Amino acid sequence: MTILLSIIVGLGLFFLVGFAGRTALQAAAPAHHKPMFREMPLTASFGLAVILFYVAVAILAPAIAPFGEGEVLGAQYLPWAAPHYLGTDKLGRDMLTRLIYGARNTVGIAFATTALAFVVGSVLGIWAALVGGRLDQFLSRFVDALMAIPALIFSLLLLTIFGTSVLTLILVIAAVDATRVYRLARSVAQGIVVMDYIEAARLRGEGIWRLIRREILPNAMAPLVAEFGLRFCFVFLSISALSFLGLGIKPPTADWGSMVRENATLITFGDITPLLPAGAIALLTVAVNFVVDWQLHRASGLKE
Amino acid sequence: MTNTKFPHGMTRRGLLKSGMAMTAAGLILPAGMARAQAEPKRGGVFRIGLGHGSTTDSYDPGLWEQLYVQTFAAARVNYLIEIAADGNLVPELAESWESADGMTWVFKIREGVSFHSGKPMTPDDVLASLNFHRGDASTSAVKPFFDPVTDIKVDGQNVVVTLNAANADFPYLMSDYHLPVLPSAEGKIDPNTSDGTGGYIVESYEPGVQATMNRNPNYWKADRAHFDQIIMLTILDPAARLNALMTGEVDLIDQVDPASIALLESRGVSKILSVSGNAHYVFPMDARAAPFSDNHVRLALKYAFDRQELVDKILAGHGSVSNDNPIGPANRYFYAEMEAKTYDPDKAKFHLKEAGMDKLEVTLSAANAAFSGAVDAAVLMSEKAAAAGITINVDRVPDDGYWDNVWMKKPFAASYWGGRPVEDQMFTTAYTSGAEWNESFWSNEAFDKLLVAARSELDDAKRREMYQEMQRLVSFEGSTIIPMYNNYVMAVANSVGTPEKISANWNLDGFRAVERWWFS
Amino acid sequence: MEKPVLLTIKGLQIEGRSGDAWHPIVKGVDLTLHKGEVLGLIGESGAGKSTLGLAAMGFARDGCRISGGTIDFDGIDLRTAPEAKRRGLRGKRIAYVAQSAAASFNPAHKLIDQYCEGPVVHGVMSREKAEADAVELYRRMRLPNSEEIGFRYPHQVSGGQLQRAMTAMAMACRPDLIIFDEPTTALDVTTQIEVLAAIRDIVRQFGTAAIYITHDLAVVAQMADRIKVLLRGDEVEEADTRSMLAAPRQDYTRSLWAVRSFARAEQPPATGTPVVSVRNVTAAYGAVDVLKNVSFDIHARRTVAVVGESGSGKSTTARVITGLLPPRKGEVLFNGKVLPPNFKARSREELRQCQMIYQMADTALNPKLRLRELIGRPAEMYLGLRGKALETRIRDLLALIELEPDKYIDRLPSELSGGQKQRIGIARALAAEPQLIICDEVTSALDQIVQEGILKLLNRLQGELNLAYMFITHDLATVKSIADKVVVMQHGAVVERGPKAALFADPKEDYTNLLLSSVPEMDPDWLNRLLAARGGHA
Amino acid sequence: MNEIWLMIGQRLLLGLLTLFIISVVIFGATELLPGDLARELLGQSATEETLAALREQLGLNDPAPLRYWNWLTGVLQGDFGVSMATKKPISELVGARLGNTLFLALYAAALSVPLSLLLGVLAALWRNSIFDRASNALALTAISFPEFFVAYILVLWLAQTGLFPSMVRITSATTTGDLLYSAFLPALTLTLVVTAHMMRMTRAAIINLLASPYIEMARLKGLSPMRVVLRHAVPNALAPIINVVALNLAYLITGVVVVEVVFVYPGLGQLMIDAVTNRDIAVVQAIALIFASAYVLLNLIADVLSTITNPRLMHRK
Repeated sequence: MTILLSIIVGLGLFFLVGFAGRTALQAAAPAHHKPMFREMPLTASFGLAVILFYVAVAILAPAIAPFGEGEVLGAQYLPWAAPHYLGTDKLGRDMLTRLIYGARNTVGIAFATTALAFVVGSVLGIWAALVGGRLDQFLSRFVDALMAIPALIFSLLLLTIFGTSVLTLILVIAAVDATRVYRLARSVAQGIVVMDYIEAARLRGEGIWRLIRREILPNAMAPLVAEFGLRFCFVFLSISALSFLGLGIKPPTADWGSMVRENATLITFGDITPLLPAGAIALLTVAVNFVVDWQLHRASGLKE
Repeated sequence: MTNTKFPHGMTRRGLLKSGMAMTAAGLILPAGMARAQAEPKRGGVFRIGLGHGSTTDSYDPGLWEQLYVQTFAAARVNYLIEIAADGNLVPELAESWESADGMTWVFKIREGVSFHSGKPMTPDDVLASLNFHRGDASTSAVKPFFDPVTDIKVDGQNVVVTLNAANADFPYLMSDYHLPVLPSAEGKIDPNTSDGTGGYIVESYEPGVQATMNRNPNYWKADRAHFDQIIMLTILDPAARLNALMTGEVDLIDQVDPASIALLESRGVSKILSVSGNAHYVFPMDARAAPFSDNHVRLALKYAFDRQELVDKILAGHGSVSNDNPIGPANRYFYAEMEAKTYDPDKAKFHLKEAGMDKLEVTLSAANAAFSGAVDAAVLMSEKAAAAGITINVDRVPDDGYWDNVWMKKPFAASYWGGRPVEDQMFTTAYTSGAEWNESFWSNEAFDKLLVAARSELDDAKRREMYQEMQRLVSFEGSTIIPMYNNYVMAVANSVGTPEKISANWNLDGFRAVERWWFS
Repeated sequence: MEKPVLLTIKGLQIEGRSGDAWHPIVKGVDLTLHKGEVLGLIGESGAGKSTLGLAAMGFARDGCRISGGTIDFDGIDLRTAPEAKRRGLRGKRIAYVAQSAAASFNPAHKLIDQYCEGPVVHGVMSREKAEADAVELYRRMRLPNSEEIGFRYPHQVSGGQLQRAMTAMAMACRPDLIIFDEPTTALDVTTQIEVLAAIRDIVRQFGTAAIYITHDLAVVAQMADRIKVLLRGDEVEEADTRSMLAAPRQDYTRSLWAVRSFARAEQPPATGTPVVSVRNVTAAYGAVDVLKNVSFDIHARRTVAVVGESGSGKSTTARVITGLLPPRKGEVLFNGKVLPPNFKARSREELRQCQMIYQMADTALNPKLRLRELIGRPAEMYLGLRGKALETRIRDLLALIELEPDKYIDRLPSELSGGQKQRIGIARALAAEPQLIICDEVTSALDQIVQEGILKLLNRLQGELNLAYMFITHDLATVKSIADKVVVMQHGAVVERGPKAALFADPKEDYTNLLLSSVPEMDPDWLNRLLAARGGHA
Repeated sequence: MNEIWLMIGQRLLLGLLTLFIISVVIFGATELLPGDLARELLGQSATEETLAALREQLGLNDPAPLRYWNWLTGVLQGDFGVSMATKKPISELVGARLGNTLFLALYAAALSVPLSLLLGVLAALWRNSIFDRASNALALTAISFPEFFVAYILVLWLAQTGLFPSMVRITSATTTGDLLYSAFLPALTLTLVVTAHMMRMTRAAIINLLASPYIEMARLKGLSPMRVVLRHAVPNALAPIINVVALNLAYLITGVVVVEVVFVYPGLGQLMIDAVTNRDIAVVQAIALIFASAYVLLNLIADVLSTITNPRLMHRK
């Protein structure tokens, strides 16, 4: 019964947010973009609205959070009541505040990590596809080897060796992710490098960097963006899995992945506290992928 | 996850497996909480789920270092001497022991005891078992115990150990879990044997996974080893352990996550056993270098956080506040009346000013490998210290390699000590100048002198005075923050019966739950 | 005697979606088809002929919808009939033959499996019977090895044979109506004749009605009883084939008839050092020689047409000249100087001098770059133009190819028509200010009227900019229009070469003759005469 | 056919190269880890003297390249050596665990592959329908929860209610039937984790083909939508589908540490973490090579299958 009710409420919210998001975006968009938003499916407007909400929360975190990020305010596991609307965590910090700051840290880190993985992975992948031959063989064998090592264990080795500052965390997860991006970028680019316009650019005497940046990358964006959507979300999961192994983001920084881990045991007793950060991740994942799907659909539609 | 340094020694173990296990020691009920139990009953399969155990575990007693192998051993083997639940030494394979001068110790070996193989246990087996840990080529963790031992020999039914100096506490050493009596051939034991004189015979063992043992039908102790079969499982994930207990997959788990204790109790399917001992969590500061070389800085930090909050939040109340005192309430000479330190930012500020500063910034390195909740404890301290003008930057370091790279290498870090029944051992190991595990590198001449004097002091009252003075010195001049004593927290199925008094010496009733407990 | 009516379409309107707006593709067309009759639908791209053809099956592609009118097939209203009923008609009573058989056969299944699927699914005949029937139809379609060809996969069969196999497949249920959608457009001329003959014969044998869609007037003249001309979704006129050819009533129709008016004036023989000289070039992919001892020269202000069917080596020759495929033997001279065989070894100046225009403007223009960058990049790169100078140059180039600079400079290729895209390809080549432009089938993908414009433009530019052209094509009409000299290639070797007029008037080689005679002519009897002349069928 | 054997041969050689690179990377990484086996075995109680004795006994005092060389020559002779920590032959140590890991992977694959293919095909068939969107959103939600969290929720719903056991115990007496029952929750967890990816890729691969002329041709032959998708789209979408399935199978073998820990499942992942923890390099190497071999082999099988199912590669002109 509760499940049914929450599904109904959820669907209702979905439509509400979707419609409201679409209307607001249409109103706010510059004139030449209006049509794009007008024909936007409900899923996409929902996704976009959620993403914008997250971004707003992330940017405004210090302004809207009722308390300080690491502030210990009282007893642990207080119930949901004012002034702690979502209760407190195991150290007596305000759960709502942690969630809000978590948006800032988690989304920021995930974005930085994914962006880095994509820059490195796609440039190398396209480069390999473009140049081919021994360079391609060398890079591909090396990436194959890295991919054959389980990601979690590989991250664990690297983090243990290099320490667990946020920077190394970003670098390590990005390095592991970049191998996946490399493979995708390479196979996509292999389809593009045979096009006449690439031949024309080569014959013109263009350099490698220009070929990658101006001729291939823009045309490889659609599948890369789709992958970006998923990879972006996998970063939260990586952080969460690493904190399962005792690595991850340093305290008192709030981060959803670690928050899920910290409170995970409670779900064993049916306490929904750990669902809050997990739900925040899931909502963002779904939202990001709704938007990505929409963009992909648009890209493929324009091609026809 | 534990790892001894000395008998009843500090236990520790750096590694990610402790992170996986999210260890949490804690305690709710006072030691030996009274419980009307029927007489022990024979029978049943006792299934234990422990947050310890690794595929690299082995039968080699020189390498035993955590709760799984320790408990596994207690089921299979016997020692010369047992520490009873009340902390007193009682005979096990040694019927009696005596020494005239504290240098030559004579252990009378029990007769009529057989190994699982049927071979009778003899003093020669005892000799070989002890000798395994002696000598340059020995790879035993307790090799240093035997440094003062000049000779061990068999004399009829006796084993005679000669030391190079008097040591009244030597029998305590012989109760150490590294020193089981194993069958020998030609003067040597096979360190990889599963054989022993204990109450259970190994049926199968997969290191890091499970062990199955059946009751030894010829066990020489009539009133022990009540279960028909014991199954020991390694369940590293705390939630998985809880689930295993709640779904009836196991009857006993250790290291209950403090956050879940109340929830678990409310389920009513199991009961919490919380045993207070002398185990304590510590934050040593390197006294050799600034800023910790100044005792005012150390005192400022000691007043700058809320001890009760740590007990409440890190241990969920399963422990008690410590006044920077490594000697616990279970010790004979515990100084309970010592002036208590409470959270007092003003006092902290005062001491800072005395040290010539108006604010202080330090980095505290912590990993949950040090103790479960170490990182959270550091965060809580950091939060409270801010009010005193002290900035504590919490540096969460990897669990893996913690004891190699951080402990005694970083100036301010988290650490953990198991309790010990004898004050002298605690102080000697970790607080005398130059001691190998003096983790704070604290050096105090008065303390060192007192410690030596107390060892030979026979007047109990004077001795008490001396030990209490030492406790005061460590507390108010020492370089170690000791916020709390942690209980051993276990959860058992309602059907499990325990003696009235559960040993505070080590976890799981001194590892002996396997032979002391029963199904009621 | 009037045969009974099979298909009646009245006031048909079809719309296509772009974004969330619907725009008309077919604007109220009427059509009547009698049993056993072949109707030719002709028009340029965008005329709506394929859409109309599919609508005759009650089918609209994704993104299209039938928004008005009626489609009555033998008493069944295809607009209102339930989908299941329409599905029951498709493949059984109305069949379809697609433009590219290579793309329209499923690569994963054998021909005969695909043949049998229709009859079996529609319950017309058993699998065994269908297989036997397939062999029979393959034989009638004059497919070689008709017994076993069905057991091959599509990629193992040549294009002309696939097109016949597809026609056989369409015939499988002996439908009342077949829609032929440009069935020979993708084929070489010599192959096209075989397929045309086979299609015509089988349609007549079974008395099947057909709608034959094409943009090629000469082809439709051979196939259709009546012709309907479409322009942008509207009917221009309809008449029986002979009267339509003899006396088209509308201006538009007449303009279609007159496309081949442009012809380049005869040029005096060129003298001096040729711009490019191909000398005894032999080139190979792997171990297989694909070019054998090819030689020819191209002079400034002259156009050399390299003619041949697919696989003849014409494009490979271009790859050797551009340096993409270093030859195994022989060399390429540029203004008398030997060029490095690999383009990577060529200087920027050498690269600049030789530019290329591709057949498919769609794949030759980076779809993500705006015209400004597409055209501006060579000027920026080779001539070092920046800022204002570059902007001026881009605008000049756009003006040169007759596109309004203000309107087009910031467009993406996808916002252009096919002819406009090809003009951008030309502008990009011109931006480098080259001496030689290699045109690789630059007009094959375009409508005839658009082709005309491109050819005129190229001709004008040649005079103004002193260019040498190498014109690779399989289309002899194009050769007639623009070439000064013709090089005929087959199987990687030069078969014949000479001045255009001489070669067309008096071909010396059999192959050249075959090639020339295979070009369809606008005479309904041409195919009959040709087949008769060649002794039976092809 | 010969070409396939040639391809297999080439790929196996490349696979060996990959394995070699991995062994170097793993060896290097474990060398860089702080601490060593002797210290891990003895724990903090070790004195320098004891450590030295143990290091000597374990052969840890040799320079790293020499130890790598000894290991490599051993492996080349088919001897993976003994675990330095337990002195047991690695084959024995790893054997049973490998069996367990493969069982769980196969179990999860048997649940997830048919499920995700079915969902993917249906989503493609009914694209943009409610079913499509709902399955897509559900799949995304499932993969956005951490694995251990999915596991806990399943335990809460399915184990605490007594339907399935919350942990797996494998003894010599365990029958396959028992195991299928007791390993259901871990297999289900993994299924939830991998299904989304496979489903999305299947759907995408099929939809990608729906614009092909031969699909339009099939529709114009009057075939039902189901037949169009199953008979005309799916066979041509097999290559990408096979590849994504292979990738996920590799994950099921190599990436399930967390699930092993939560369900106390004695698999290779946990063994590898233990070995890394204890710096037992020979074991780490052996498992890394097993994982890598699984990855290489699965990719190889995927490529061979893609080739076999593609007539253009199987039946040359």
